[in-house]
Amino acid sequence: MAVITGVTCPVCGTFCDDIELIIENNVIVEARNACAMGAAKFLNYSAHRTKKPLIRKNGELVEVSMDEAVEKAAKILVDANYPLMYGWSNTSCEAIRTGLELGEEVGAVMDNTSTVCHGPSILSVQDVGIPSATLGQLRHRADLIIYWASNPWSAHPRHAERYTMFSDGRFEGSTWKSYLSRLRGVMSRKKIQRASNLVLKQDFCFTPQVEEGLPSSVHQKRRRTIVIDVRKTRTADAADCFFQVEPGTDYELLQALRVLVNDGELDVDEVAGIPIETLEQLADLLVNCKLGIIFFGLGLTMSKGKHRNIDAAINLTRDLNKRTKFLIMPMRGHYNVTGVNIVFTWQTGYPFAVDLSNGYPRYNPGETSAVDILSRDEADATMVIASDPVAHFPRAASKNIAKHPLIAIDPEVTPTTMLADVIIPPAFVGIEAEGTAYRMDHVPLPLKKVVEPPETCLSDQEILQRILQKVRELRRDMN
Amino acid sequence: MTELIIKNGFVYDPLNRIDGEKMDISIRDGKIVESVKEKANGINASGMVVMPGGVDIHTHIAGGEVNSGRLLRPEDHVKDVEVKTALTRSGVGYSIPSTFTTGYRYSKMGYTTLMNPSMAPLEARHTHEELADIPMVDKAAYPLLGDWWFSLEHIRDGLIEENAAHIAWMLQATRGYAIKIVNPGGLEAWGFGRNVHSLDDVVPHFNITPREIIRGLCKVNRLLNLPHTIHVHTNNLGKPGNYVTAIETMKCVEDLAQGDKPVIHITHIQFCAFKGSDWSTLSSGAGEISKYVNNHNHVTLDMGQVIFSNTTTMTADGPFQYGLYNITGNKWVNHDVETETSGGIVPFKYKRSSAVHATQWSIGLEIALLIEDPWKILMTTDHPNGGPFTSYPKILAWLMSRAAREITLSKINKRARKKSLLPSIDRELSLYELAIVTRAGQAKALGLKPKGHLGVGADADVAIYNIDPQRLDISKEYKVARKAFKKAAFTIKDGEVVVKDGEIVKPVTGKTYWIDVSTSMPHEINDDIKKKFREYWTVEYENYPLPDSFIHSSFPIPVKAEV
Amino acid sequence: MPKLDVLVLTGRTIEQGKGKEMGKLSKVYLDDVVQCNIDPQDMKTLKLKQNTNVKVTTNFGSVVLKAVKSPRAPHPKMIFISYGPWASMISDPRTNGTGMPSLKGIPAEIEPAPNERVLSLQELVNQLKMEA
Amino acid sequence: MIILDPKRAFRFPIEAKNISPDIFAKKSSKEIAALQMWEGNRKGALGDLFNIKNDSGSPSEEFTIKIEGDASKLRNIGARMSMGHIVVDGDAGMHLGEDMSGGTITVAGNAGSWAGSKMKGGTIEIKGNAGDYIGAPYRGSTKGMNGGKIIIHGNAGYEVGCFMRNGLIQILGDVGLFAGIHMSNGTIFVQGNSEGRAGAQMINGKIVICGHTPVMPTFTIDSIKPKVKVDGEKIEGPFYRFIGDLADNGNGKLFVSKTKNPHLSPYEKYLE
Repeated sequence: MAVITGVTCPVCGTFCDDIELIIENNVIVEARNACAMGAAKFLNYSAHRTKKPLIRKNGELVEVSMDEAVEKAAKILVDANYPLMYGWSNTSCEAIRTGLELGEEVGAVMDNTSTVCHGPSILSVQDVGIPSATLGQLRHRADLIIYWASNPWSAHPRHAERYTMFSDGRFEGSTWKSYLSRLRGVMSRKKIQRASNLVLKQDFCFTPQVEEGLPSSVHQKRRRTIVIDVRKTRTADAADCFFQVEPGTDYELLQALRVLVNDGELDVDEVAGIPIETLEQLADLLVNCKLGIIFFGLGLTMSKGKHRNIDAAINLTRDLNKRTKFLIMPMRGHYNVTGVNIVFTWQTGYPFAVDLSNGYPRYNPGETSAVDILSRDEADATMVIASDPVAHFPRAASKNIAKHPLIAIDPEVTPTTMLADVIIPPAFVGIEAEGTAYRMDHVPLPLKKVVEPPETCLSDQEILQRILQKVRELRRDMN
Repeated sequence: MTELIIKNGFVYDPLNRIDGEKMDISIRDGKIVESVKEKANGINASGMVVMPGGVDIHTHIAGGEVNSGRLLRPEDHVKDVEVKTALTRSGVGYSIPSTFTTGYRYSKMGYTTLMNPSMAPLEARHTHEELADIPMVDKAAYPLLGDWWFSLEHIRDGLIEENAAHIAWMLQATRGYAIKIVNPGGLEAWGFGRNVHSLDDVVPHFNITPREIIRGLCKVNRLLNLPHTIHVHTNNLGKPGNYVTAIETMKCVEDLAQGDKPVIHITHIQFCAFKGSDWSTLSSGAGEISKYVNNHNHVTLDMGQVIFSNTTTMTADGPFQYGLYNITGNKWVNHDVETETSGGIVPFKYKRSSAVHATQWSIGLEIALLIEDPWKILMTTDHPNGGPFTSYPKILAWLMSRAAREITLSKINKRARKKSLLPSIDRELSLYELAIVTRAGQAKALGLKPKGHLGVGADADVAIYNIDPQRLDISKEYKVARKAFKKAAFTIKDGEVVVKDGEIVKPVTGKTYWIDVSTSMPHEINDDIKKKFREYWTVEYENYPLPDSFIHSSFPIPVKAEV
Repeated sequence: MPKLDVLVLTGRTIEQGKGKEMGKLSKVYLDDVVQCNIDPQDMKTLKLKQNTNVKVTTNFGSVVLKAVKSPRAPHPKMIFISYGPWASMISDPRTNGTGMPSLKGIPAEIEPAPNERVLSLQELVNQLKMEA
Repeated sequence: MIILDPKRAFRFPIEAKNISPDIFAKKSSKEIAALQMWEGNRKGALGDLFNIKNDSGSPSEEFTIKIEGDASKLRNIGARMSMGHIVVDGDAGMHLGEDMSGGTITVAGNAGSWAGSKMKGGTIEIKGNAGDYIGAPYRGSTKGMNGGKIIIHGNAGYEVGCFMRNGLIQILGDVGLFAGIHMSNGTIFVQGNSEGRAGAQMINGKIVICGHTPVMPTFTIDSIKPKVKVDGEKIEGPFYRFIGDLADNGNGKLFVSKTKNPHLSPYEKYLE
């Protein structure tokens, strides 16, 4: 039995690095400190995996040698007129660097999963910039935390514990105790509700407390947390205060708040379903904190307004810096989606949707982004690595993937690999292969190798290196 | 064993006091040697200038802030692209070039060593990943340590030796080269949106002043025997009247100097040489700064020259960048780093028509020309803050030619022109002096022994320019010289020809230098850092230091400390 | 059959997050991503019982899901589906020049589908292949 | 007149910035055929993709290029052009007339997104619908359309006139979200309906919407005008005149038809 400490968790953008793994006979038997998602990965990652390269022959996937799979993949890429190489956010920066070299060699469009998560955030950062910080800065100093259209309780389970409401910093402490007392209140209300349902033999719907203005807890001299979302998430339950926004009106709300924090007036009585008087109180709260932070999620980037929601949110943050210190940060999903933006940027100048087909990097999301290219049926081959677009892209885009040759570099069985013509299963990065990845706040950390991969599985980087080598050979032969 | 001989060039090697002598340079296995065999490959450099490879003491080329700058500015990249060739990778250029393009473009100008001056220790891994993707040059990075909580607390408590040991650990952990100090105390204050405004302002919550921080780290630097001095970006940078702060900063370590050895490097001095009480009364503090530096030997400077261009400003000085955002309304990135530092980015356009910008342009050149000893003032733009490094040849032209200065002077803002000291300055730098401000002086200030000269044993990093000093009067024909400096006839890196006629002919990777300090007290530091680690940072102790295997072509320079 | 106009929200749940790490073939994942979370009042309007099938139709396709009473109610006329292959069948591919399709707040019609079956993952993938 | 007749249907994006009167005018047919065109990741020549016919019209006629057939995969047609005409028989691809400073482009069918982006002068007329970001700047830039005229007979997508600085965009049909976002000058005239958020974050300039539209809460009502002037022409109202975007200290003018927008009548109380 071995105990390995300081392991980084290759799941979400919180990228906790304090995991302790207990390993017996090359198997992880316990994952201490990990959240439900992290533990699920460390303990089950291997349950449904593919171990040997597969190629589709006569409609059936058959096992082949690594060399044959690599050659087939290289051939598909060399033959393609407008190949798309997509994914990248669940692998190491080292693999991404090699991937970009391969993409350049074959004249591919390189896109990563930020195209369907925080791509819009990047577009607005390119318009207005972003005042931000590393997470520790917020742990030490933030006295006002806003989760806007993000739900860390479900998507980043240890975010609050490590960096915000339940963390202890130099200048601000954990608000764990006040949360517990509030929780007791909620529990007893729920008990009453359940009891009354039993008695009345009907579903008694729990209506939200419509309070006059904001609850007093948000005015206390301690760290406070506000959740703004279209539905009452689990994170909202834990917060001091929750604002429910009518779906698709975040943009109006953000712009209205900008007017209010600048002491302006509005002609309307309510915005996004919230009365102006309440919004004025919220604006006061924002202006009067010592250091505020907005953590925003896909509820802003995927809904009506997309990047302009972020434009307004960042501009609100900029406005607030005239009055106090205020910062903003996207809640990045995959453990290395920040890293893939970073590596793409240092090599090509652009963070995602990079079209290398003309021999130099070109960038224009909407034109050079995966979903658009696929929906227009322009790609004639796709390579997917460390991602599962078929599960997450709209049907119209996935159809193009299904129509043309598809290479999948993925250890897991996914809807994407189910459609693939070539499958090369790699070692799991961060468990069976090492590397580097970036936390959501741009802090780079090592991915560790804690167990040996199956003999037939190379790392993503090695597989890409082999394909690159093969591509260069095929190119030479052609000339 | 590879040999190469550069024949009949006019050699400018100021560290060896060679001033335009016609001579051969022999190279074997990447080093300069006494002589080589007759059949060695030869480069005919007759009618050309031969210099050591260029060294840049302060250029933002890699890491978190540089890359955030890249991400911020697609509109900057789109106008300047590099197409993939059989030898080189593609990329984008202008003010913040992508990594490969950065290496190629420096190399094409005859540069071979670059110092990345700003590295948040927590994000050192990022800086080194990018450095690995910058080909053609040797490089190193300076960790930001002036607002590190350990520094603030140790120095406040008078624990200089303890701090020295901790910084030795930090240099190893981050694979750093020198102690970088940016707006000391101001960055910690910026954590809550505040700043410090003089050397004696107290840093909120820490009960220490910028003066104490600078002096403390200067002492630490000496205790550690680091090859470079402390590398300081002063308080009040970019504010009218700040030349006083710059002089006070130099003064505050005067008594720590021993002999003629510098103990402080003030970087991008142009940005700290503003006289006047506000922007409307802004004038040059170059006279005062130069006077001080001419009378003192404990300080080196670099220019931070401004170029009239659309560039991207980036520093660890968060409050300064916030100020710049307020002035311009431009897009603004802020990035505060827990326990250590901050950072900011704002795109900026220096316009000839602006009195302030034109005055800044003048200040940089004034200082470079008024300081008599070229070893004290090195040529930089603080790339990309004053302008992109690709404009270095322009600056050389201004330095070597009064005529070149006059042409630009005639095009700038009238008010700035009237106030400029440049018309009163006749000095024109010689090729020998240019070699000092672009390589010899830079390497000397860095304490980088194998660089900046062509003596036996030096690294065979050589730049050959198509300038015939016997035929060309660089003062009059500065345009020809400018063109020659833009595209080196040859760049030789570690004994190999990597650039010919301004084009890459052989892509190579460079070394990464870092300072490996041996101290006598490593154990206690680790315990102290370990104890406070979880309290200060949000990463685990064991994930913080970079393993040597992570560093691309790692090249430690061993140093023995006095603690 | 009663019908209702709703907005579709897609998103992450902890079960989906866990499930995707256990594998896309795991029960935890497959159970979660075929659920359609509906406001209890809307369930009544539609005369839906827990775990009966519903059909959700948008301009971009339709899919059969399992109706469950939302634990995060009230959110009248909003349904919630976890990210996954089923939600993708009805999402809006238009990016309006941003690269990002519209995955939250898609107008849809929802109706009980007691006689229709929730497709298996393989069937869903086959359907895509056929359409291509 | 040079006529380009596609040799086949295209399916990969084609970089067509060389199709411009400024470039063609100085060249022989042979030289035109040799002009570089990228199709996907393959470098080729214009002559590989098109039959080129030289139909010498009257010598007085301005230089004209006509594309016969579907050009929807052709990007950057007429980029940087300063004179002459381009006529597209069918649909045109993205970035039509990008950065143009003069001349005219006429499209019989639809045009893709970014038509007239960075435009400084000249006229683009699109008979069908247009995509998103019409007259917009490149990513990260605030330099949107700065002159010239874009006329769209059908509907237009999102972010029309984004960061617009000058010129006129006229849409005879409907417009998507965020028309005139971040605009600082110029005019956007919409005869149909707007999906909403017109003038969001605008600093200055004029937007006229004759159909139905929601109005951002960060606009304040200023007056009711019987008519409004667009490009020298008087458009009959009445119009509510709003000022915004207040969040950006904007002084933009948003004219919205009174009769088509009864939901805005509560604003009238502020005018009494």
